[in-house]
Amino acid sequence: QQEPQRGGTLRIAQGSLRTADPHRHTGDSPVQQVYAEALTSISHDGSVKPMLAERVEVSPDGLAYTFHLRRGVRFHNGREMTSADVVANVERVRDRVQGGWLTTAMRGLRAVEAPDPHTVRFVLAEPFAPFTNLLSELWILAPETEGWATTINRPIGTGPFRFAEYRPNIRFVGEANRDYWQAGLPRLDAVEFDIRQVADRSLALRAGDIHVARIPDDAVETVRRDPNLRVTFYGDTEWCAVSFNNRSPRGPFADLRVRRAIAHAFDKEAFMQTVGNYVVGNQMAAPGSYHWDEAMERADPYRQPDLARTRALLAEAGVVPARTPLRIVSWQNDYSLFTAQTMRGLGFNVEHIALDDIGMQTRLTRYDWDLTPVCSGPRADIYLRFVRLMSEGPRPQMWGGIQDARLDQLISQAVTTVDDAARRRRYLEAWQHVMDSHQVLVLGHRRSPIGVRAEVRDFQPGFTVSPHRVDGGVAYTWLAR
Amino acid sequence: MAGALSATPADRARGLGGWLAAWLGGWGQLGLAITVLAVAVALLGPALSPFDPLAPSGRRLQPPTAEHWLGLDALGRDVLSRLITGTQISIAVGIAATLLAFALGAGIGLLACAIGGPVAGLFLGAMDLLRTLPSILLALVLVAAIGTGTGPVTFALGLAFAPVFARVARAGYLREMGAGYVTAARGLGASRVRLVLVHAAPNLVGPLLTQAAIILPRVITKEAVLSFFGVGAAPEAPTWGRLIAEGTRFVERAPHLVLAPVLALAVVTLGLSLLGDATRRRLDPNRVAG
Amino acid sequence: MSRAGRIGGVALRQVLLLLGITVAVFVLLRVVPGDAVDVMASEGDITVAQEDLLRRMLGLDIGWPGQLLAWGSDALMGDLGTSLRYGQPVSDMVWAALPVTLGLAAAGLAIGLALGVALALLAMLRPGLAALVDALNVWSIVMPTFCVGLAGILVFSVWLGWLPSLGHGLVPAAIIGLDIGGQIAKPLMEDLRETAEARFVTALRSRGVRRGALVWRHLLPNSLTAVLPLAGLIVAGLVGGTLTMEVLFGLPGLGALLLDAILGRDYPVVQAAILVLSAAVIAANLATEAMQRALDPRVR
Amino acid sequence: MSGLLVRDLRVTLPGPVEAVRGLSLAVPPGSVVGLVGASGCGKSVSLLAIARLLPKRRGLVVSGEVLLDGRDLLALDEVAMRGVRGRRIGVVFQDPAAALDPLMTIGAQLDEALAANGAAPAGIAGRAQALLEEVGLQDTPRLRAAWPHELSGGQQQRVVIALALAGDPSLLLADEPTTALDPTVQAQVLRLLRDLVARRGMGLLLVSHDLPLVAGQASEVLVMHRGTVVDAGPPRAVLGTPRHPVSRAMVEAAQLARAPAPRAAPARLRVQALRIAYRRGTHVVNAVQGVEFEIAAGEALGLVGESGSGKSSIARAVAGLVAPLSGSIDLDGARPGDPRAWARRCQLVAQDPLGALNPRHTARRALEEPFRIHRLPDAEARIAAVLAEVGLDAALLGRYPTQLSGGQRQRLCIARALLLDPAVLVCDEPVTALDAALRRQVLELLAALCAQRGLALLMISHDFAAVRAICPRVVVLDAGVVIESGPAEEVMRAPRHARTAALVAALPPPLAALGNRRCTTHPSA
Ligand SMILES: Nc1ncnc2c1ncn2[C@@H]1O[C@H](COP(=O)(O)OP(=O)(O)OP(=O)(O)O)[C@@H](O)[C@H]1O
Ligand SMILES: Nc1ncnc2c1ncn2[C@@H]1O[C@H](COP(=O)(O)OP(=O)(O)OP(=O)(O)O)[C@@H](O)[C@H]1O
Ligand SMILES: [Mg+2]
Ligand SMILES: [Mg+2]
Repeated sequence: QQEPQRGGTLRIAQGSLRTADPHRHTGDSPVQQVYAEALTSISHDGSVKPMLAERVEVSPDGLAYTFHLRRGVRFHNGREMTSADVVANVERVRDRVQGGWLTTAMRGLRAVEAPDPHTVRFVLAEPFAPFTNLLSELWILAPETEGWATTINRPIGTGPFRFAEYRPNIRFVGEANRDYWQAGLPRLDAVEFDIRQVADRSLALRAGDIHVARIPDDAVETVRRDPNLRVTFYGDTEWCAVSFNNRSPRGPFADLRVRRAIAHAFDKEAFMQTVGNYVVGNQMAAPGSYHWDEAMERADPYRQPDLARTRALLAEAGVVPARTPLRIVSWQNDYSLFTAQTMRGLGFNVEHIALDDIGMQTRLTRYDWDLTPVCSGPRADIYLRFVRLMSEGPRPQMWGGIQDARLDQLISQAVTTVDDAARRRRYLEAWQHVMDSHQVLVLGHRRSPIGVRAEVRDFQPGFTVSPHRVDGGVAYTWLAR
Repeated sequence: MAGALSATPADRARGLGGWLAAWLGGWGQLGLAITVLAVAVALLGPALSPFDPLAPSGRRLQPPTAEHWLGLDALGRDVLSRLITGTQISIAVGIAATLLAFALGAGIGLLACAIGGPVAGLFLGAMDLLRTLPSILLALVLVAAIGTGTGPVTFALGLAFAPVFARVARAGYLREMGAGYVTAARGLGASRVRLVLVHAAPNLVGPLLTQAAIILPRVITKEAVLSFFGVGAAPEAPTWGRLIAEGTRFVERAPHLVLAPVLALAVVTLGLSLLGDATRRRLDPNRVAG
Repeated sequence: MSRAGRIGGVALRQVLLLLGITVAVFVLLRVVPGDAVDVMASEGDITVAQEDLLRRMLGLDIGWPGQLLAWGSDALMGDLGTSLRYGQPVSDMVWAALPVTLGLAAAGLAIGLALGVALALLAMLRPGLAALVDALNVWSIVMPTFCVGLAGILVFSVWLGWLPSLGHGLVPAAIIGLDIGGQIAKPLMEDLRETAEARFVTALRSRGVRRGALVWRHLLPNSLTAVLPLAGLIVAGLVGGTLTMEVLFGLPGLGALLLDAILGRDYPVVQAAILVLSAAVIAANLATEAMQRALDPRVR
Repeated sequence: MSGLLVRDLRVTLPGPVEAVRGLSLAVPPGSVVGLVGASGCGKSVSLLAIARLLPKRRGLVVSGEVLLDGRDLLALDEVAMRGVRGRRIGVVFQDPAAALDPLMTIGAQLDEALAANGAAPAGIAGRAQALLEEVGLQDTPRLRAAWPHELSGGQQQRVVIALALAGDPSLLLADEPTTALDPTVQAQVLRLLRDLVARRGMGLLLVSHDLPLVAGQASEVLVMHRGTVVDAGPPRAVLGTPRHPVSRAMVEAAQLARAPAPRAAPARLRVQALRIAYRRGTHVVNAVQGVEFEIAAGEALGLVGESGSGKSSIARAVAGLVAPLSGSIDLDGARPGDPRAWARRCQLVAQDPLGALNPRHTARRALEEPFRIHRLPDAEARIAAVLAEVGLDAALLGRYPTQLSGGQRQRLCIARALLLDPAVLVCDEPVTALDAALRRQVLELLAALCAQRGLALLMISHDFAAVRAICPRVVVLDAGVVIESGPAEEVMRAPRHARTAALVAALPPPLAALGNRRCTTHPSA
């Protein structure tokens, strides 16, 4: 074990930065975490840890959250952070900045108050389990930042790196904050995020132009073979599934027997192989994670493909595949091809419509299709996965536009449950309901690979794409020379 | 005065094949042979492929073996079968797009020239517009709107190349309209449309065909570019362009994926170019005039 | 007066063309399904209700004629608007990207012209080299630039380590140059060969004019006028080539900007980028025509 | 031996075409040797072979000896040849328009030619000026800045001669150096060449169809036939009293008949106050200004004038191909408004018959064209009748234009024009490009058509002899204005206008005069 060395600039190509204003983004700006910090932070294993707060107390009814702020945290302009600053940020997110993605989390917020300079109290209307988790993305900026009332262009945060240079779609440079509240950090002089749109990052990584990069799955093998490189993964997984059209199912595809038949036809192993870096599974939660259930996994009737069952079920439902049109709407990728090929193998009269990202999502809203294969990225909290299956959830079309009052109820119950174990049970119950009604068929989970050069030390990717957290990330990283 | 065509009766005596052979010359014959072979493969396509071009038939990225002559791709599909099947689609898309470009650029172009006035102005404006809009943009927009597939790709490529034909047609039109025999026909009382259709157009066939022979392989490659940007033909259609675009992802680990379609395209391009050169040499009115 | 009138006419035509392009792109983009809010929503977790709110805020809730009117009146005042996704002034983004693309295109064009002309001349003087011209021609047809670009990164950056893989224009310009050179060399060579047998060349030889002068002062200018009509194709190739190279080599040019904006349905950016790109293409076309006129007194 | 000596020159062109088969000739310094012969007999190829300018192609075989001052040119390499060309041998090419680089000003081309032949840079401008004046070009500063396409055919031809003389060659090979020139300029150029021959002792090999011209210039005439010289000697012997059948046929063909005296008849075509202008960029060229003439049925009217005087413009206007600025064209009360109707009344036979025929259409197709356009019946029968009239064999109908001789093509064009049964036929330079035999054939045909069909013929030419052969009346044009008109014989004999007088005076004497007069120099204006 080497002693950490100081200095140097880390060049990293991971994550994006859509706007300099941390409150304004809609959910895809992880780079900002290096200059803006929140009360909490998500650890590599997905657990919530206090960051700008020292500790948090939750009332037994799950309605009041009391944060005790860390002392001696200074903004980049040198001023010490107080609870008033936190309140100002919450109010900005709740009242001023419309459309930012945290507005959802703020919905159930009844009051926020600062009883003393180092305490902040949130009062909720009803229990909301992911609250501390979501606060990890409520970034605290100095309210004196220019553009506070409108749009911020040079944010003043508390992070290990100051906001130095930002060119949209090109790069972001953060310079070390020598007054950072975690003594001895950051170790680097600067981080330079390469946020260009580039086809394949692994080449730049191999050429030594970049230290850390999100790489395509195809490149994992080559990168592994290079002695100067290693491959690591985000803590959380993407879940891959095939959704049926649940809003207005067509033809025989409303029939449970037909859905079961199709589920039996999928070779999960082969499907996930075309995705890469996978584990097969049947749940939204990744195998081994807290919300995952082993018994449920073992009971999966679709673990192995069973074409005989498929045929029998189809025959039982009176479906003659050759005379049944089946429309697949998808992105353009290998697992979509696999899906279409599987359905063709059953003899269905397959029409496969492959579109670009937004084209596909828009097309799905027409609900004139039968099947769509999708993968969905890491989420800081399990609720953020479940919410998408709810009637009022975001992007409902990806999951076939489920409108299931029972499911809504199950999920709502889970998210308002204060006790961890009870909540876990309720989530599992909700998931069992999804599986029973064959709305969505999970095939497995994949992890996104990140290539890291050997001279980069103490770099561990986050649970999600965030590059900085209280117990790891770029603040800890150093370059060996 | 012993013009090139005076030799034809003797050649005709040797039958159509012999005549064509003599007409084309050595390189032209090679070009014709390659073209005919490509067309034959395209027509027989599915019958020739040893494996299902869409279904996996072995280990992913497997290099060439005795069973799979060109190896397997990233989904374990037989590359040779995909190449053969792709020949059909690629050549069909290539021909269709070239025809569309031809019809739009040359056909409508000549007609617009013949009618003249604001119609010609409108047409030229439309061609300028197409010339200025990057074809990739058009393809991106089309694909986002109606999805990938041979239809949108053909349409986008046809539109993209139409101005090339329009230019050749217009330059030829202007040249032909100044020719003595067009003036002579005018003196005989021929209408403008007749001048264009009977006198100018046939003389433009040569240059336009040459252009088409140049454009056709370019259309096929362009489809590769579109595929690379995710707006090529349907993902199920193993067009050469898609094969190249897909193969490029594995250029290091499995170079055979990209080499196979590129070489196939190169051979066909060469064939078309040889055929085009030979044909143009023969159709060039200046050369006929000795 | 009449000359000024003609120039005025040409200018008016180009302005109308730009106008046409703007409207065409506008309508095309609005016809395409999905808007910037869909993109944002797909990247994050905002609800359907929030989407509607965002649409209202960004002015996407009115129909496209209204949007066109709003955009047009702003554009007339010199305000190209704000990026829907980045919140930055569009003009800043476009101005920052323009030099990158222009530089790359200019370098590619220069290399291509030099290569094409040099090869064509050599092949005219040494018929044995015609095979080289043919090979380059086939290369430019069958090798898509993205494929060559990727191989270029592999060879020069990853294997040899001579050049950084991203952000430099050397290899991209060379690749574009190779592409353009291949397109020019063959027709130029053929025309040079034809011109070499023209009567006036025989006449020049009959006067004892030296070969160097013959080639540079007579053959080349005459053949260039024959190749100039290819310029349209070459310019189109340049646009496509720079786009591909920018994406592959991480060059922050107009092409990369445009592609990102299209995929992100960032309408103001797409519009401005297309406008600038079109203006550049129109300028290139005008320049070609001017060059033709300068070279060939007969078409003046 | 000094001068040019060619022995047994044989040239086989790729094809293979045996273009030259054993040509032998000598051009001693200070002499003019005329080379005559039917079109296609190998004159131009011989000249190119001597200067080693034939395009190098597979299949080209040149053998024999070409000795220039004792050195065999065929044995020299390209570099050595470059030293010979320009300084020792100058070449004037047949088609002057094609012999100039279209993208370079006249001045630049002259300067280059002078520099290539070792002129000192300081003296170039002066030399160029002098050369242009020597070949009779005026307004030289403007001319130096002009581009080839801006010059008239006559000017181009003179520039080409100036270029050939730039290197002070000791031998000049001149291929039809004066065909495009009107008589005045032709005489001037010939005088210049003779001066050079006399002053510098330059040898001149003069190729031409124009037998009177050759007779007037050459000290020796060679008659070429199918690639070899079949007759040679002083002009008086070879052309004055020809004995060889080839020479005799040629000389006979050069003798043209005289048109009958004009008769009084009512006018059919009436042209009044005709004005034609072209817009060239910003300025306007007034090509024709207030021209008037009339032609009666069965009458042939000759329209003569210097190059660029507006003859072709009038022809195009009469044929309805360009709209005049003002004035009227009236044919039995009809006017050229509707092109279809006018085409049936008035037909034009253009200057260049090869160009006027679509290279992709056979002779038959060309003749069917009028029937298709006007949807006329009985194509077969009418075509057969017209073919007989113009004296074309129906066996030629399957041929393409390039497979026909110049005379055949010209007659094909006339036949096509006649199929519409027009009242007026306009012929623009119908014989200038033809050799003596073809020229005579075509002229006889035109005369016969006037007589038999009652056609009103407007014949345009700067070949006075040809005009006089069939036109009872002529109109003389100068700078777009009619300067004289009247019976052809009268105008020729006693021109009233000074420019007409100059034109007539510049004509070479007819061959018939050879026996009576010694004619080394030409009577000058
Ligand atoms: N490049 C060529 N290739 C093949 N045949 C040729 C070529 N040039 C000339 N010929 C043929 O060679 C023969 C001699 O041609 P040449 O040009 O010398 O005739 P000419 O005597 O100059 O005729 P004219 O008086 O019409 O100029 C002709 O039969 C002609 O068709
Ligand atoms: N299309 C045109 N555009 C501009 N000027 C023209 C055009 N055609 C002819 N001219 C000019 O009009 C004048 C008369 O030309 P025209 O062709 O009638 O002369 P011509 O008497 O037939 O001469 P030639 O004997 O050389 O054929 C010339 O000055 C010529 O340059
Ligand atoms: Mg000749
Ligand atoms: Mg004329």
